[in-house]
Amino acid sequence: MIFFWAFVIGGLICVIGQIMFDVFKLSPGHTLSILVVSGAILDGLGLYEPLIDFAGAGATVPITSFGNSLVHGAMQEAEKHGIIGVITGMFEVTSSGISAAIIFGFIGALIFKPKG
Amino acid sequence: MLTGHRTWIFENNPVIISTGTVGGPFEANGNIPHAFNILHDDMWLEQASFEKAQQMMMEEACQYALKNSSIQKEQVSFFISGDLINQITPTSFAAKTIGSPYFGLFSACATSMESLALAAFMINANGADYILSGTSSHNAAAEKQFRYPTEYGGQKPPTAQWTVTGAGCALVAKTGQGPRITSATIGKIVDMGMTDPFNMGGAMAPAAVDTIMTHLKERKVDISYYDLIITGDLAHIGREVALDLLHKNDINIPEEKFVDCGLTVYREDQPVLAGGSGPACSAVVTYGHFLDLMKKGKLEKILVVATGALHSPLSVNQKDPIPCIAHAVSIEAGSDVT
Amino acid sequence: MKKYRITIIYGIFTLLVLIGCTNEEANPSVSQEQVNVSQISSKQIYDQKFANEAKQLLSQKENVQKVFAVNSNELLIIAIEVPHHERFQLSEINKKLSKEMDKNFKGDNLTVELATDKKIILELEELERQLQNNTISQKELNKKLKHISKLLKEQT
Amino acid sequence: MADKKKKNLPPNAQAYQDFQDKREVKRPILKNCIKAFLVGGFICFIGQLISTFYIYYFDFTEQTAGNPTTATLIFITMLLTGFGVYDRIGQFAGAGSAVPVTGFGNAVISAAIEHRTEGFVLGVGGNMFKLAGSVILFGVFSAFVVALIKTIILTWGGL
Repeated sequence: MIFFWAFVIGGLICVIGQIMFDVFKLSPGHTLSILVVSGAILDGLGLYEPLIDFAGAGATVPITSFGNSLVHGAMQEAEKHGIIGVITGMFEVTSSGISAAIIFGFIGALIFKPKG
Repeated sequence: MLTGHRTWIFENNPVIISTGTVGGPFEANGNIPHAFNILHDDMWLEQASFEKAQQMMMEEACQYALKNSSIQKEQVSFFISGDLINQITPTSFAAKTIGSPYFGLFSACATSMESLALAAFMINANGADYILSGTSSHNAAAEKQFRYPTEYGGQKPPTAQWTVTGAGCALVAKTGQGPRITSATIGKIVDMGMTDPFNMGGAMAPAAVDTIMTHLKERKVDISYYDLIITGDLAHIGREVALDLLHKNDINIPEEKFVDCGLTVYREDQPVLAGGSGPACSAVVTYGHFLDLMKKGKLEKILVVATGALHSPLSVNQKDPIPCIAHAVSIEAGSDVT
Repeated sequence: MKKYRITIIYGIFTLLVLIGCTNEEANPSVSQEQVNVSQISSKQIYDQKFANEAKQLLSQKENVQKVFAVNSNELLIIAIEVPHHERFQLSEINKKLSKEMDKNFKGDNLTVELATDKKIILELEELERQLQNNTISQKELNKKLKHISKLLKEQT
Repeated sequence: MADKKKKNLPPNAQAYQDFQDKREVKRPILKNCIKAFLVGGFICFIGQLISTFYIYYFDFTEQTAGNPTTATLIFITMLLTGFGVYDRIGQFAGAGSAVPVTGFGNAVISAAIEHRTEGFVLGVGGNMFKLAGSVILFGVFSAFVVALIKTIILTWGGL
């Protein structure tokens, strides 16, 4: 069941991205930035977490979850340390995507050549 | 000799005595593999970077142009060339290898005809004996320069074009056997406010039409004077738009006489979207394919209109429109002239 | 679809009743003959009274599909599974039931944890099976439960 | 925005743009959306598989399994990018391969591989985030604003 919904919800988020590409003619950079911001706002409204519960990877794999987990990290620290935690806790939860991208990016640069 | 406002008539008939063309793997699979002197099956040409590979191709094209004639490297008066990459460094390094005095040009994809026009003008005015006029481009290097890293999975719209990997070079001389350069019209910047860098054909079409119309008017010839009007890299969309614009301006050119290098160089089933582009596109197709047809007697008079979109990644990001240009050079078969 | 769901619910229900019954049977004996159960390590296995009580309570809720529970003297961990379409309200359900359980076991000097996580479900399922088969010592059970509660705290 | 810009253009340019628009090959939006749905859904499906794998065989809960899943997906992306497959998938799937976290990984990895010829410090280091940087910037800043507002409401809102 979760697999089915992961497919559907994940696919639908991608369709939103595709519509931004094709209908509004946004560049990938703009599209992804907008999606990340909407993920953060949805989490601020408390709507993203239920979506993750429902669709699993369908909601955690799209880039929108990046905004969501940034807010989560910030909120977690804010509960402990107040306002200052908003800044210090930002990467508490979501470091994995960025660190994996950096590490594998560098390894990729070491072993691969662009194919053209 | 200047006629009209911006057309040169070359009464001394500069001759293209030889040409050299180099292509990459994608071109080898294309529509006109016979047009190339050498086809590489490796995008890197065993160099350390795509830019060096492009430099290598430029050098090879010049070497083939010299080899196909009996001219020695030392006899070449000038090397006129340019490309798309940052401050045209691949061309400049190639110029270092060639060793001739060097004019570096930037006219994006119109560089090929701009350099040919300038070469013809210098020869015509007795300013030089032999001039190497060429240009090069490399698909991956251009992608990196203008768009995204080559391995980035961005989706290109159907209006996007595929930069040709290759280099084309013509050796222009005062006398000799070969097609003659009879006239040239230098283009003006035409800016229709188009901003989409993935639709260059649509942006460049008005520039091509402007140059073609000016050329016909100033040279006082009818469109039927030419066997073929060859545009540089308008591709599908640009070609259709240009054709419609010409018809709208009462220049009734039959569709089959209006060809585009960007559509000639690749097969229809290759994944090039709207068609080919890049400085090398008009250079290799004109020098390798159409001049060959001319030598075989299948063509008499052609007008090559190389179109260029003179934007940079910076200007696109700053939301500036794409300034476009087109340079036209007429080439006529001339075995009777020595 | 509906038919399918009904069979699942029915199946789960009978399963629960079965499990409940077997535990019920075991329960009175446990209080008297604990030695019998924990022969493996000469230490005693905890009475699963709390766990069974929680199970009984929760299995009556209509939005609980499956329930697993294991307890030690100071710790009771419950894991529930809800029908998929109710997962949108997962955190609310979790909160509500947690409160209910807290209230229920107030006087028992017990830390009650309720989870909906798949991992906790898996772990508890395994523990229950081991308890049933008497293949776990008290020390191990304590360790396992502590580990599960640590896993639970990792999530926000 | 595009319309506003059009108004500042001379009339002949406006006329030309309308003229050109009619001839421009339209993007096959429906087809692209279906492709994006299928590929994007498939990537999320794979993500769910990986995350289930981590839940069953390692000490990860549903929530903590997200991190190793992301890392695994990006590792797979590195291989696909390095072997020159991901850009083909991207041309086919569009947003379907750009929106999942694999697209983020691809943006970083492709830039890193591409600029290797310029050296590891200024080339790879300096250009790694030239595409993905905006995602991090806007993600972090919007999260900051959202978390700030939420904290203020929670602290002073009397909740």
